[in-house]
Amino acid sequence: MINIFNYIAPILLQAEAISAPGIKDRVLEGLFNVNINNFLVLSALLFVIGVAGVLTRRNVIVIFMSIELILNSVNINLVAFSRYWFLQSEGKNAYMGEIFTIFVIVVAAAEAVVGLGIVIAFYRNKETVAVDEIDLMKW
Amino acid sequence: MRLVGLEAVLFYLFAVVAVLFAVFMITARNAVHSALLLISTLVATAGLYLLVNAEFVAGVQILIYVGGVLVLFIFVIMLVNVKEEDTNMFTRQLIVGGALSFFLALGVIAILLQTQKGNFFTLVSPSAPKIEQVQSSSNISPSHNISQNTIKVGQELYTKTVLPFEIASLILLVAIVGAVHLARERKQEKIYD
Amino acid sequence: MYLFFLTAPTWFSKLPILSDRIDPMVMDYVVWPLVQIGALLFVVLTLIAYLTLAERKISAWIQVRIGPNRVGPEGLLQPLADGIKLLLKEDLIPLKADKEIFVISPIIAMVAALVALAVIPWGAAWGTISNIDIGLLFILAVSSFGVLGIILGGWASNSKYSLLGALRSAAQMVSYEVAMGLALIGALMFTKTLALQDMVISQERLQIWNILFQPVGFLIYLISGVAETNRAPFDLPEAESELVAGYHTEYSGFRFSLFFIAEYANMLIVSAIAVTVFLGGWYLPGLSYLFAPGSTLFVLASIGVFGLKTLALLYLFFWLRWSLPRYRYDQLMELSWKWMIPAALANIVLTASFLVLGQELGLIVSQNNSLKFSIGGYVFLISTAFIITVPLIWIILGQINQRSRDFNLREVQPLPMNRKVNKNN
Amino acid sequence: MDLIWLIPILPLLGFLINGLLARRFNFSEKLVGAVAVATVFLAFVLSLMAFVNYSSWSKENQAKAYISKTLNYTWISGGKALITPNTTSTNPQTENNLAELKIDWAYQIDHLSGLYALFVTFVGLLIHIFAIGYMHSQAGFARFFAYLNLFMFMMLTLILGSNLLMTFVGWEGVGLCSYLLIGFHMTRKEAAEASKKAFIVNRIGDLGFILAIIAVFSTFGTLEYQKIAQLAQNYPIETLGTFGIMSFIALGLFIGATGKSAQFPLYIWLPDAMAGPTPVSALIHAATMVTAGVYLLARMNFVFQRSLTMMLVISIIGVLTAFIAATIALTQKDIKKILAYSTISQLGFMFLGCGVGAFVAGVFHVITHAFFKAQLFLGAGSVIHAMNNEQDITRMGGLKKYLPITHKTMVVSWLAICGIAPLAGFWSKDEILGKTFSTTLFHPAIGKLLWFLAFLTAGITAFYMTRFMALTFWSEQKFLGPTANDGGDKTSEDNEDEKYTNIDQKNEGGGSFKIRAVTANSMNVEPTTSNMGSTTNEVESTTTAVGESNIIKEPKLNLSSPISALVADPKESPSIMTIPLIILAFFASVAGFIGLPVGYNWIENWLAPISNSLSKSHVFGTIDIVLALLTMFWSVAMAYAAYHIYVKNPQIADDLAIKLKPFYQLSTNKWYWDDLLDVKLASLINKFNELLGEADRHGVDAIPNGSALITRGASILSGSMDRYGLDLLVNLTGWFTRASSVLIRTFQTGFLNNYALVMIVGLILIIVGLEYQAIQELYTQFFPAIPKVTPTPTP
Repeated sequence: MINIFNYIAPILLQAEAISAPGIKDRVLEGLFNVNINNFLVLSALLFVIGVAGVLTRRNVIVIFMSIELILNSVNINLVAFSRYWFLQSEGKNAYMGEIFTIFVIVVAAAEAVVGLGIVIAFYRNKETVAVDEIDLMKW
Repeated sequence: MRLVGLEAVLFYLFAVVAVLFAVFMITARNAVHSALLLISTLVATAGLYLLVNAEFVAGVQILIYVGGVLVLFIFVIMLVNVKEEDTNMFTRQLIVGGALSFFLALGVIAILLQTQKGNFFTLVSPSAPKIEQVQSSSNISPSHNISQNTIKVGQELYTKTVLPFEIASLILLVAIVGAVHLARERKQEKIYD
Repeated sequence: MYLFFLTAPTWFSKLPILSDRIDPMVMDYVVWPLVQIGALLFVVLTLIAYLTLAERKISAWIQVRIGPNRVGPEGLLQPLADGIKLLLKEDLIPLKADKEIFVISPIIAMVAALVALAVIPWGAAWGTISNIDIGLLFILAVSSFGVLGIILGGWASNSKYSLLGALRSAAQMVSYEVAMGLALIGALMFTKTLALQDMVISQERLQIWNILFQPVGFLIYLISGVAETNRAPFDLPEAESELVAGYHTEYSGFRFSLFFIAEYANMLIVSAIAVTVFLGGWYLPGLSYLFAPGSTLFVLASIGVFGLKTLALLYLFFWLRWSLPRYRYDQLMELSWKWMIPAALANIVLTASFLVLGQELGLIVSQNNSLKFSIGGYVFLISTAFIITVPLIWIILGQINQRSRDFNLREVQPLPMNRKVNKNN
Repeated sequence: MDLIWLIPILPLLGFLINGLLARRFNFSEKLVGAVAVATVFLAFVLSLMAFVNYSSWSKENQAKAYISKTLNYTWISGGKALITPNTTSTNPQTENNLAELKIDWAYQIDHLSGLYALFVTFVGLLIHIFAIGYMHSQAGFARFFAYLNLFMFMMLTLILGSNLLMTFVGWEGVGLCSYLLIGFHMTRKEAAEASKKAFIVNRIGDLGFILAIIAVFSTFGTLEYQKIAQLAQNYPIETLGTFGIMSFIALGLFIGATGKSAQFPLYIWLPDAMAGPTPVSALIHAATMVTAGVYLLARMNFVFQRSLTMMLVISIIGVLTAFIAATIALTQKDIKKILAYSTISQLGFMFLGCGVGAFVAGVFHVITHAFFKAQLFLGAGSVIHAMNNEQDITRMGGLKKYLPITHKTMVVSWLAICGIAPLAGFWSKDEILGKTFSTTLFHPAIGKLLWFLAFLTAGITAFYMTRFMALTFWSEQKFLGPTANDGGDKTSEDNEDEKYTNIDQKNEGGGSFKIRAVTANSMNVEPTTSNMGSTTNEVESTTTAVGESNIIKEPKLNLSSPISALVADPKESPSIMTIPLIILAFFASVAGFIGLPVGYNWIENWLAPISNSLSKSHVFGTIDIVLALLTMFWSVAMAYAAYHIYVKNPQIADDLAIKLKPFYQLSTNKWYWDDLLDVKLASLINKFNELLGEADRHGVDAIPNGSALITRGASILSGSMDRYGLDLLVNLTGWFTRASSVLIRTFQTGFLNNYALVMIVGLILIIVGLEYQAIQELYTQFFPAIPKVTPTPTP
């Protein structure tokens, strides 16, 4: 494995300065030492943004997009853990996360297709896609 | 798993783009703008996948989401042709929903902070392993040092997870049939039947 | 991250101006790719400019005219004149247009087209910029961005012709992308890799072009490729006689030229992929006898071979455009879903069966993610492809489309009078 | 060789294509035929390849069976089960008498199944080709081929399955296909009934098979053939008269085989099964499916050889079946029924062979029989085809000049089945006879007796087959030839007259005479001919008429359908039908050479690993040659007698029939076995039912009547309680529900986001509940002033 960015990175971040044991530099290095937690936080943020979209938007299509965003945040977790596990277990079962991601993408596509079909069928009848006008199922 | 140097920079770049555009997405007035912003988020995510060596998933992500799902979204938006939502972009539970989302975010991040205590933004101890040294590679022929990610994913996909794979294909088939049935007009049905 | 740029050739890194000042690593991974990219962009953009001229000339010859011959000798400066005209034209944005998207969509289309150029194996060794693990997937993914540019451009113009063109384009491209991807899978079974340079190398190792194993796949790919680039006879998104100019009706000046360049670049990419996957890429039997493999001359010759093959396919594009009438929209959809996709699926199944059968018979050996054929293996695979696969797929298509109204030229049965369509629904 | 799983799967593919797509997409006949034939052809090629590969492989691997690794998965995995093995067995699978119920779906090839698969696919291929011509332009063409392909799949699963349960699946599957194909013309009543009969009779046998499978598992703890073969060696041989577990298993398997292979008590379905189209009869009811019983016997021979009792039973049943069926075949008139009884008889021979321990001879006879009997059936099909679906041989005759190829090829098979020297039937039949004569399993006298009955049967076989050939091909022509084709122009009155005159004539005299009646549309005879065939049978069983006379009482004088007259313009069948005939005839003549008793006996060597036969020590000697010659001369004599009677002097037949009236009637009425089942047994059951009914009406009914009286009284009482007591409760409940719904329904807003909101609230509650301490700690980190509520540390 030849990591070209590892080569360029010291140039970019002025490697000599970092390797000196100053506290400020060590904080900087810690910040630029991305591990699994950073991925988890990113995923959590995207998840919550997606939830907010589902809770607040009126347009059904945008709600669908928010759901896609939620699924995507899950995918980030899966892929990150796949890589994490690859390094922990020396390659054993390391690709299950990525494979599961592919399945999630497939299911998301299927869900979008059916959902949009419903939206079109609904629009044909009521000429709206606003979610608070779709309340025929209430008492 | 450590991303250092330029990889870390790229991680923050992609992460900020993803989060920022996601926020824009749920606040955009126009649905087409939302779709375009979602595409940006998804592409940034694909970049994240590349950073953790999941090339195949990154390719699939772009191919399926951008090439398929989001085109479909835009297609439907154009088809239903909704006018811009001038006043009522949000539902009447905007405040409650926003607050709840905020609490959810707090809760999730609190858990993360607690369970992964000490792993965030900590100082790297001087004894931590240094950045790997790059080895000279000018003599290696190109076909031998490219990533094997696709091959590995393919092998695992078609050996260990054959059954889920088949089930996924079945789900797709069902979705196709369902979508055709849903989106077809009565008139069309009458003509073709 | 794995390495995906190819290293610089020795003659480049030993150039006296560079070798003294720059680290060899930086030379390999920063300077040399930039040089390559610059050269590629220059060549491709020039080529595209002259392709417009070529198209006009070819159309003129096909229609027994002379073609542009006023600007420069034999009209050779015509592209330059066109370019200047487009640059100097007034840049219009319609009042009701969605401004941001209107501006950004030609850029998306153009960038998508140019990014895909990066992974195409233009030649052997240093003739290629990069060779990435997911090469073919990358091309398909990036070209799906091009669709986005067209759709958004059509929508943002806020004109009904543009919107119709965009809608047509969306449906057409999504449909033909499926057929395109499926058509390539048969060839992938032989190359056993997605990396484009490795595909060419595998064909070189087997000393054969994949088209001999995959005649059906090649045909489907070519047809889908023509449709994917919105060229005649599939140019419904920009049909002049129906939609004025389709999705770029409202565009003018430089933005219009971006769309224009994107279209021609897409043609170039489709041709180049067809050449890479089916026609052996830069591999030509006997080339390695003329020049020592790896030498500078060999690389230059390989680039030339690749270019010639690509230009031949581009000529085919022009030829098709000026020979065939445009499809009707429902015919277009039918062609994709009822002809191309079933044929591609059948091709996959048959190819896989024959490969397995060949391995069982001992004619093919699969090891280390590559195939080895005996002489019998070549004969077996080629003969099954032409003798069994082609007729069988023809029969299957015939059966599927037995009731189709348009393609087998049957009498259209009018709907009976008493079956009125209820207009209320 | 790993591709053997494809051998069954390919026909399945053909079945799916033809069965699912053909009608939807209006496949042409050519395409349907091509799909069906191509799949079977590929299966045949694969069988051949596997056979060749296996023969070299087995030499290096101690003749073990080869299980395909490609398609091999655990089909049934049922955990541990308690079994009862004998104490001496050392079964590694069983600890504490527990065996794992694990059954794989795997295909295996060994010497026996390889051979079987080869000839099944080969004969099947030829019959598929023949059927394209035979079924031409009939309704349900695609359905027919789909069924045939399904049958091939099931048969090959039966053969190639690696365990008893897979064989059972194939066993049931071929039964199903047999049912479907017999009832192919399901709009015809007798076809439907025949199919039901076949299915139900087979069920009786299958019950035995199931019991045997259960017994095998509870004894050995496995169903894999290879393991059973090893384990069975540990059991002692159960001598004559004893009946242990081995005998029980053998009995069950044998009952199964009896049903499928149409042996003595259960043979009644096979003649009726001839209602199906002729290629079906050839494929299923002559060549392949009915020999599945023999296959099972040979496959499980290691079990059968442990039980001498059952070996004797098998021998006796086999020879009885052979004899009875042969005698019945003597007097049948339907061309296909003769062949059906002949098949039963030959199957009896095979069982006899297996019964005396000569499993190889049995399998050998299966193969030779498959060729010549398939050929005979297809030839009969060709004749029927040429005669516009006429099946009564007494109305044929003289077909030799019309159907030269059919005739020549059938002569070959005729000689083969009669056991004339160099042809296939001779070698296999005489091997069985010889092995029977010199069997060492039983007392020598038993062997001699069995041999004598079989010897008699061989002669009778020659007689009835010669009669069949004579009446069909060589005797005087009994129908109107192509020159008398102007009958179509006649008026209907004429026709009626002629019809009645004909009937009068017939009623007047026995004896053979020529039918000259012509009806208006006799030229376009619909495929209602087995109508005729069955009516003749009906009449046969009730009439007391004598001789070979064609006394045909048409029950309905329907003007639109022809009654008895026959104008035929027999033409040789198209080459797609004759070529299989020729190929089969070729094999019918040479197939015997794989089992020469002297020199290199290939089949004996090939099957040696499968059956280490008990009578293996028998050496070919002078006595065998004498016996073989004796049998052959006896057959030739009987054949000549038949030729003399039916071709030279036709009236002798009638005289003989009158003189030997009791025997004749016994034969025409099929030894009254059907009648016994149909009439006697059925009426017995009916009487029993009536008896029960009487008892019910007078004795039992008093109880309900009395109780009804009590109930009515009680109901009046309880009704009043109900009305005033219970209703109040019910109303109260309703009122409460209505009241509460007003409150609860306000939650159901019908507003999508609201529901999502509630979901998120739940999610937050879960997070807070689960991670309460974590959040609290975090809180105290940021606001240290507030004291902790629970000081216990987190685990």
